[in-house]
Amino acid sequence: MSDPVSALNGAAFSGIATVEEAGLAGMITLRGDLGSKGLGAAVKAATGVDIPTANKVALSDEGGAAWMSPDELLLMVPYTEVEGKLAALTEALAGEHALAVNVSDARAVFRLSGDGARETLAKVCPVDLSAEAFVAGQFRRTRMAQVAAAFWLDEGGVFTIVCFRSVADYVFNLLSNAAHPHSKVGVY
Amino acid sequence: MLILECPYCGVKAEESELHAGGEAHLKRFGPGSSDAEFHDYLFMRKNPRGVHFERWRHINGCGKWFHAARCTTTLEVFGTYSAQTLEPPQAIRDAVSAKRPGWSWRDLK
Amino acid sequence: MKRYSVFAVAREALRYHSGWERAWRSPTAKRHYDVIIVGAGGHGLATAYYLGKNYGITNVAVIEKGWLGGGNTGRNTTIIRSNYLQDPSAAIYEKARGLYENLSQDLNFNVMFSPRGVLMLAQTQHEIRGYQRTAHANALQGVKTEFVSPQRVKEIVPIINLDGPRYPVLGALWQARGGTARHDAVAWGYARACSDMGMDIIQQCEVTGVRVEGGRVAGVDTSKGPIDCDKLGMLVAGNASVLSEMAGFRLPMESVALQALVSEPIKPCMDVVVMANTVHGYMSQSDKGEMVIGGGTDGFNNYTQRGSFHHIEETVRALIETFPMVSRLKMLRQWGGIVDVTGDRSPIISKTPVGNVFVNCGWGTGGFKSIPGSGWGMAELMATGHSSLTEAFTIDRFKEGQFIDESVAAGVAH
Amino acid sequence: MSTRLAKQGRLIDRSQPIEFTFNGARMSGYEGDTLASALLANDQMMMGRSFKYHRPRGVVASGAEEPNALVGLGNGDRFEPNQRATTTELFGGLSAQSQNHWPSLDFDVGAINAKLSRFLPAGFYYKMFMYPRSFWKHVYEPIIRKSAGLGKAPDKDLIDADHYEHFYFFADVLVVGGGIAGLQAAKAAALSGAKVLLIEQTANWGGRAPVDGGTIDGTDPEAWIEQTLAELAAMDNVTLRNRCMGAGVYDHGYALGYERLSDHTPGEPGPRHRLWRIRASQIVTATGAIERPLSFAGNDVPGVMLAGAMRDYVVNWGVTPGQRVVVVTNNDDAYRTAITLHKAGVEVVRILDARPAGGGALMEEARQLGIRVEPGRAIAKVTGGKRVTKVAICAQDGEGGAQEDIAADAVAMSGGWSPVVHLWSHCGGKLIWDDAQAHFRPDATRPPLGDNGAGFVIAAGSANGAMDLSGVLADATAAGSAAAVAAGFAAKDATAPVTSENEEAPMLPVWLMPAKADIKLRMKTWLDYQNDVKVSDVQLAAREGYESVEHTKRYTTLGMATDQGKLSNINGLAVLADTLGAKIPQVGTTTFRPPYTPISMGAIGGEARGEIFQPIRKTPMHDWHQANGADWEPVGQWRRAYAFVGSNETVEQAVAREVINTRENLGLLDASTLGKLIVKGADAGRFMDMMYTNMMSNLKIGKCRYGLMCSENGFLIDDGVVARIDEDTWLCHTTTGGAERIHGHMEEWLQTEWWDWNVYVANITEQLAQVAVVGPNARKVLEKLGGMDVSKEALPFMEWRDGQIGGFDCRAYRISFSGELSYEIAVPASQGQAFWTALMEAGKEFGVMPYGTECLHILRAEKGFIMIGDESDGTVIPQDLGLSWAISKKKDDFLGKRAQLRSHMADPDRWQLVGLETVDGSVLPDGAYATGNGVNANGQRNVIGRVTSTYHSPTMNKGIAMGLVHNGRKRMDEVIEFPGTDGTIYKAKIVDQVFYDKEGEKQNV
Repeated sequence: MSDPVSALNGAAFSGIATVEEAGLAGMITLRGDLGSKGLGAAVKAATGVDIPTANKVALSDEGGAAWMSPDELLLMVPYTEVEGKLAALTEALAGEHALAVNVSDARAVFRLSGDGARETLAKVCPVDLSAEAFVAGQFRRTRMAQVAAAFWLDEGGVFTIVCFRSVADYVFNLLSNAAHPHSKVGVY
Repeated sequence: MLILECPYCGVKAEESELHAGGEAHLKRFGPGSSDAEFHDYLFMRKNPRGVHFERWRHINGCGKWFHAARCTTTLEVFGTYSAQTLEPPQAIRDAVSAKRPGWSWRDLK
Repeated sequence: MKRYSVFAVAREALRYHSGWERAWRSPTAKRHYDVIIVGAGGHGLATAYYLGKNYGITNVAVIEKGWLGGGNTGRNTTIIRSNYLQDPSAAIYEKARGLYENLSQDLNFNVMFSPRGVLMLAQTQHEIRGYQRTAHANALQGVKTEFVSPQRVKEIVPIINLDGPRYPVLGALWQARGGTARHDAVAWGYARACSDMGMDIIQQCEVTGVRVEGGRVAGVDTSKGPIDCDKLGMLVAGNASVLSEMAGFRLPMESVALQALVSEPIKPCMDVVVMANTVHGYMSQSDKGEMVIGGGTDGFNNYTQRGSFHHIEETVRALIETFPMVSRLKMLRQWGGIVDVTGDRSPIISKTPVGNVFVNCGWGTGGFKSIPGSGWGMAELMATGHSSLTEAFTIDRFKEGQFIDESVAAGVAH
Repeated sequence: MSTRLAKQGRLIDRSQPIEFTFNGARMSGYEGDTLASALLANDQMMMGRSFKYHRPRGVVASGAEEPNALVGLGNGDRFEPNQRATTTELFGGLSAQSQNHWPSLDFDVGAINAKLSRFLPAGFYYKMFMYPRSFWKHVYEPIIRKSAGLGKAPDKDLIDADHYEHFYFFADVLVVGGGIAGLQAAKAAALSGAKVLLIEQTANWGGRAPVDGGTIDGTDPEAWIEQTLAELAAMDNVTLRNRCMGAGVYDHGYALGYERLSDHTPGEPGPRHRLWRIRASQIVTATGAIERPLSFAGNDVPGVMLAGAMRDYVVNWGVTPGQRVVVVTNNDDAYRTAITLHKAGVEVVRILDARPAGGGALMEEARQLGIRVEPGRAIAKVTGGKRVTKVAICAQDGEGGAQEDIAADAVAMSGGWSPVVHLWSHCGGKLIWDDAQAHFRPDATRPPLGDNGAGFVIAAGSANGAMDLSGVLADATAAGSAAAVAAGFAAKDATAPVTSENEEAPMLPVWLMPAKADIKLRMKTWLDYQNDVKVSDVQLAAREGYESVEHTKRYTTLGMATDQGKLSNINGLAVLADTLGAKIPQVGTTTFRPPYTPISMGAIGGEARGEIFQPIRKTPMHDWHQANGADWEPVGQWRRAYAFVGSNETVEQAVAREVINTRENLGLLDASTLGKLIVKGADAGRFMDMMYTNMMSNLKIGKCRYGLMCSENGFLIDDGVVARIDEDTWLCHTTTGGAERIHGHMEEWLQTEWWDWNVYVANITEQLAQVAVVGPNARKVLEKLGGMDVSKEALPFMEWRDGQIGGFDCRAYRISFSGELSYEIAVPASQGQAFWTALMEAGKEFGVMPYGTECLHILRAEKGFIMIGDESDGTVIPQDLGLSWAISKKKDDFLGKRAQLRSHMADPDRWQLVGLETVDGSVLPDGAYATGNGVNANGQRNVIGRVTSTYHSPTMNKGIAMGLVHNGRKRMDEVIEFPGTDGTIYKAKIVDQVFYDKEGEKQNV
C-alpha cells in the first residue's frame, strides 16, 4: 500500500475568506432505518455521536455524522480506521436492511474560514447564509454553482464543504474566485 | 424560479436544486396490458390549465422524489407530499379545494 | 388587393400615405363555413392560405382568441433550417424552407427571408459523428448541408472563439440556405393573403366549446357565438390539450415554457445563425442589430409565458464562452412562450378520433421554421384526407412505438 | 447654449474637476456629474443620431428613461456600446464616442434617410424590397443592416477584461427604489423587525424630492433624506445598496438586483457587476414616475427636453440646457422648472399651458416672478437642426396655424407623469387606468401572485400613482407596513411624516399638440425618439388594421428601442386609441418584460467563464495523462484521453500504435470513469431483474455477467458488466456517461414505484480508480507485481476476486472489452496514481503502453462489441443489435419488455446490426447511409441501412465497420452502396460483425 493522496494535496487560497483542501477524511455512506435502535447504537459506536436530526450534523472528537436524507447518513471517522469501522458497522447491522460503503476516496473536503466565508458561499449556493438563518451544527446539501455539494458550519465559524473528488479542482477554483480579495459584499 | 418545500428534509428548495418529473400518480402498465393502456401510461399526460399533480426530485439535496400540487396558470403551490402514495392525500385535496373550488382530478373532486 | 411595391409606396408618399387599405378585413363571423381553422398563428393562417391556393377552398374562417400572430409565431427566434436527421422531419422542414424562399413574392408581403446560413457547432466527438450522419442523411433527402472544418467556421463567424477551455469547436454542420425571416411579417403576410381570398379572420374570438354530434364535429361555440363547419382544424400551440379535450379526445403532450432574449442593437457583427447544442445556446443578429438568443425549455408544465431565470443564465454563459465579445453587450429584453412537447418531441399533424377534426400541434421548439410546410401539408390532409408530408406525424405512432426522434444526432430542435 | 451655472449643483463637487473626452475632444466636468450633465456643461447638446432617419438627437431626460444620449464607452477589452450618458457617472479619463453616424456626429451620410422620411413610413420595408428576389439577401438587407443597429460592435476578438459575480440574498421585504417613498417604506417595514433590503439604481439617495421642493417634517427634503438614511443604516435588520437596480421580478418572490460596482471606477480590482439573486417574501416597488413628452412637431429637436429633467440639470448639476427657454405643459409641475430656471438666472421666455384656465398656485408664483404665462396655448412647431432656434406658438384647440414665433434655444415640456410599473408587471401584476392623472397605475386588487397564491408585490409612492409629497409618503408608509405584515411580522404603527407643498391644479390630458394638428405636423411629431416613430406612423398602422397594441408596436417599432418605450408607450397608446375611437384602457398596454433597463451579459453569466465555465471531472490519474501526451476528449463532464500522443507522431499514428501494442504486448486504460453502483437488499435480486433485460438474480457470487438496460419505452439506454458480490449485493458497471443517470434511474423506480422493496443503491464510482490491464502480457505484469492468484484457474474469465496486487488492496475482474486477455482492477481512488505508476514500471519489460478511448473503440469494434451511443442512439432496441441472447425469456417482466411487444418493435422486418467491409478495404465514412431503390413519396432517396461505427483497423490493416441494415442478418455477403457526401459511392459487403478472433480464444487463455 503506498501513501493515499487526496485530490488536490492540500491546496489553499486566501482572499475575503480562506479556502483549504482539508485532505483525506474517513467517510462512510450509511443507508438504513434511522429510527432503528441497532443502527443508532452502531453509529454511536462508530462515530461517538447520536444520529443527528434532519439537516444537522453531530460532531465528536473522533468523528461525526451528517443527516443526508431520511434514510441516509454520512459518517465521518479517522481515515485510517474506515475499514475497521465499516466492518464493525456491517457486522452490527447484519440483522437489518442497511447498506454501508466506504466513500472516503470518492470525496474531496474543503475548509472555508474567515470573515468572508458566509459571503463566499452565498455567491455560489442558493442558500440563506445570514447568521440568523444558518447556524453552527446545520448541514445542507445543495447546488454549488454547477455541482452538487454539502456543507456544515462548526462552532468555530468554519464551514466544511464536501464534494465529489472528480470536481475538486472546479470547486477549489470556484471558491477561490468567489473569495476574490476585492469582492467583499459587506452584508454578512 | 420556483421554490418548493421538500417534504422529506423540509428544505425550501429553489428550482435549480430540483428536477421536474412530470405528471404524478401514473399507474404502471407492464406485460399483459393492452396497447391502449400501455400507450396512455407512457405518453398520455394531463396537461391542464390549473391544478396539476406532479413529481419533483430534490436532486441537489436529499435526493428524494416527492409530489407537488401546483397551478399551471399562476404557479401557485397548494402543497407538497410524499411520493409513496397512489393519489393526493386528503390534506392536499382540501388545500386545493380551498383555493380552487370545483377542481377535479380523475374521479376525485 | 392593392399590391405592395416601391411604386405604391412612392405614390402613397405623395398623398401622405392616406390611401393604404387595411391589410386584412375584420369581419363578423358567418353562421357556417366549409372549414374552420382555430388559431390564427403562422400554422393556422398558412393552412388556410394553402387550402385556398391549392384546393380552392375559400369559405374558411380562421378564429383567434387573441390577436393574429400573437402566440409563438410572434415570440420565437425566427430560425429557419431543414438540416434534420429523420426523413419525415427533413421532408416537412425542407418543404417549408423551400416555400420561404419565395414567400415574399408569393404573398406580396416582404417577410424578409434571409438565407444567411445556419451553423450547428460540433463540440464533442459524439457531435461530430452525429452531424456527419446528418450530413449524409441530408444529401439523400435533398437537403443541402455540409460538415465544415473549424477554420471554415472561423471564416464564417469571425467573433467565435474556436478553442474555449471547455468545449473546443471541432467542426460544424453548415446549411447555407438556412437563415431567418421576420416572424410577424409571416403571420401578417398570410393573413393579408387569406383575407384577400375572402376568408374571414376573426380575432378576439375564443372557442368555448366544440360541438360533436355522432362522432363528427358540427361546429364550435365561441365568445362571439356558435359557428358551424364541415371540417375543423386545430392549430393552437400552447392550447392544443385544452381544445382537444373540448372535442372529446386527448393528446400525448405537455406544455412548457421556452425562453428567449435579445441584446441591445449593435452594428452588424454576425451574418449567420449559430447553434451550439452542447453548451445549449444559439444566436443570430436581427436586421435591427439585436443579437437574438434562445435557450432551453423548463421541465415543468407551465402556461404563464414566463420561464425561470436560471435558463437565461445558462444560455448567456454558453454564448459568452462561444462568443466572448457578447460579455460586453447588454440584455435588452427576455420573454417566454409556451410550447407543446410530445413523447418524441416531434409534432403531431393528424386525423383525430373525431372524423372531421384535424390537429396540428406539438411543434415544441421547431414551430416557426416549419410554418409554410406545415400549412401546405395540413391543407392537403384536410382537403384530400392524405398527405405524404404529414403521414408519419400521425397520433398513432406512439401506440405502435414508431417514433420520430431528432435528439439522436445531437441535433436539438430549435 | 447650454452651460454650467455659477451656483447650484447639489450633487457636484466643484473642487474636484474631472477631465474626459467626447469623440476625441477634451472636456471637463466635476465629481458628481453624469456624462450627460458634463456634456451639457460643455455646450454639447447633440449627443447622437436616431435609429431610422439618423436625425440629430440631444439628451431629453436625466435618468434611466433616456432614449437618445447613448454612447460607446471605454477602450480595448473594456469597450461597451449603447451606454446611457444620463446614468453614466463621470470619472477621470472617461472616453465616450457618439453612435449611429458616418463619418461623424455632425455630418452623417445616413441623414439622407431623414430627407426621404416621407417615403419611409412605418412598415415601409414590408411593402418593398421584394424584387428581384435575390436582392434581399445581397443588396437590400446589407444596406438596411448597416444603417440600422446603434452602437459599434465590440471587437471580434475582445475578451472581457472584467469579471462578474452572483450573490444570493434572502429578505423578508425587498424595497426597490431609494427615493423618499422607498426610504419611508423601508423604514415602515423595518420597524416591525422584518429583514429589509433597500436598493437604489443611482449613486444618490432621495430621488426627485430634493429637486421638487416642499418640506417634510418641517425640514427640506434633503435633510429628511439624510436623517432617514441614518436611521435605516443604524438598524441591523436593514441592508442598503445604492448603484443597485431592481432589474426584474420573477415567480415566487425571486428578484434580480443589478449592482454596478466599478462602472464609475473602471479597472478597479474586484468584480465589475454583481447580480443579486434575491428571494423576498414581499417586494415593494417604489420606483417613481417618468415624465411624458408632449406630442408637437419638432419635439425631437436637440434642446427640447423633459421639464423635470431640465430642472434636475439645474438643481443637481448646476447646468442649464439653454439661455432662452420656452416651457410647455399640461400640468402644474412644469412651473417648478420655470421657477427654478428663473431663479437660476435663465430667461424663461414663455410658459405655454395647454389648459384653458392654466394652473394653480405655482402659476401664480411664476407670474409673481414676472414670467409670461399663456393658458390655452401650445407649440405648433419647433424649428432648428442640431439645436432649437425657434418656437412657433398656436392655440391648443386648433390646427396649428402659428400665431407667433419666438426665438429660443431650449424647450421644457411636460405631458404629465406615468408611474414606473415595470417591476409590478413583470410577474403578472395588472394595471388600471387613472383618468384624473391620465396614466396607468398598479391595480392593488390584481397583484402578481406568489407560491402561496397571495400577492407579493406592493407598489408605493408615485410608482403607485401618488403624485404629491404627502400622498407619496402616506402611501409609502402604508406599503411598508403592509409588506411587513404580509411577510409575517406584527405591524408597528409607522406614521407618515407631515409635509407641506403647493396645491396643484388638475392636469389636462394632451395627446396631440395642437389638438387638430394636420398631417404635415403629425409627420414631424415624434413618439419614439430612438426608433423614429411618429404620430402619423401609429395612425397609419391603425388604419391598415394593425389595431392590437402589440400589432402597432411591432409594425411601427414603437417602444422597441433600448428604452423599451419608457417615454413613448403611453403617448403612443393614446394616439392609437384616438385613431381607433377607443378608450385607452381598452387598447391596453404591451407586456412589460425584464430587465427594467438593459443589464450586462457579463453579469448574467456571472463567474462561469474560462476555467470554471463548466466543471471538468478528472480521474485520479488525470495529471499523469496530461503529462504524458494525452489528447483530451470530453465525455460528459469527464475528460478522457483520446490517445497518448508521442512527440514525433500524429494522433492517428498514436492510436494505431496503441492498438497494435495492446494486441501484441500490453496496454493500460484508465477505466475509472465507468460507473459503479452497489445494489443491496433482500429484494435486490428481483430489482436487478427488473432493471436489466437479462436474468441477474441467478448470477453466482464471484461471477460477472454482461447486462443490458432498456427504458420503459423499450430502447437500449445502457450496458455493462454486473458482478454478484454476496447473497444480497450486486455491483453494476455503467457507461462513463451512465453513472449518475442510471443511479437516478434506479432511485426513481425504487422511490416512486417499488417503494416497498428492500433495496438500497449507492454510487461508488469515484471511490475507485479502475485500470484495464489488457493484452497477451496482462497476466505476466500482474504476476510480477505479485499478490493474489490471477491464473486462469484461480480467476477464470467473467469472474472477480478481492485481494492484493503489488501491495494494493484491489478487486480484480476478469473481463474483456477488447478480445484480449484482460483484467480490470479497481483500487481506492487515493491509490489510483500509485497503482498506475506501479503497473507502468512493472510493465516496462512487457512493452506496456497506456491507451486512450479511440484505441478502446477500435479494439471493441474489431471484436464486434457494441458501444452505447454509437450502435445505440435512443431509437435502437437490443433485438436490432443481435443481443436477443441477453434478453431473458424466463422473466415475465422487466423495464422495456412491454414496449418491445408493440407492433413496430416486434416487427421482424427491422434494421439489424451487421459487420460491413468495403470491397476495396477503404474506410466507410462515419454516419453514411446505404441506399435502396428509388425515392419515397417525398422524393427522398430510400435508404436500407446506415453505418454505426467505422474505423481503419490497424490489426487487419483495412477498413471495418458495423451498421444497421434492413434485414441485415439475412443478407450476408450482399454488397450494398453507401454514397458519401463527397460524391463517392462506397461499396461494402455485409459480413459477420466479429472481425477478430471469432472463437474468442485470446480473451480466454
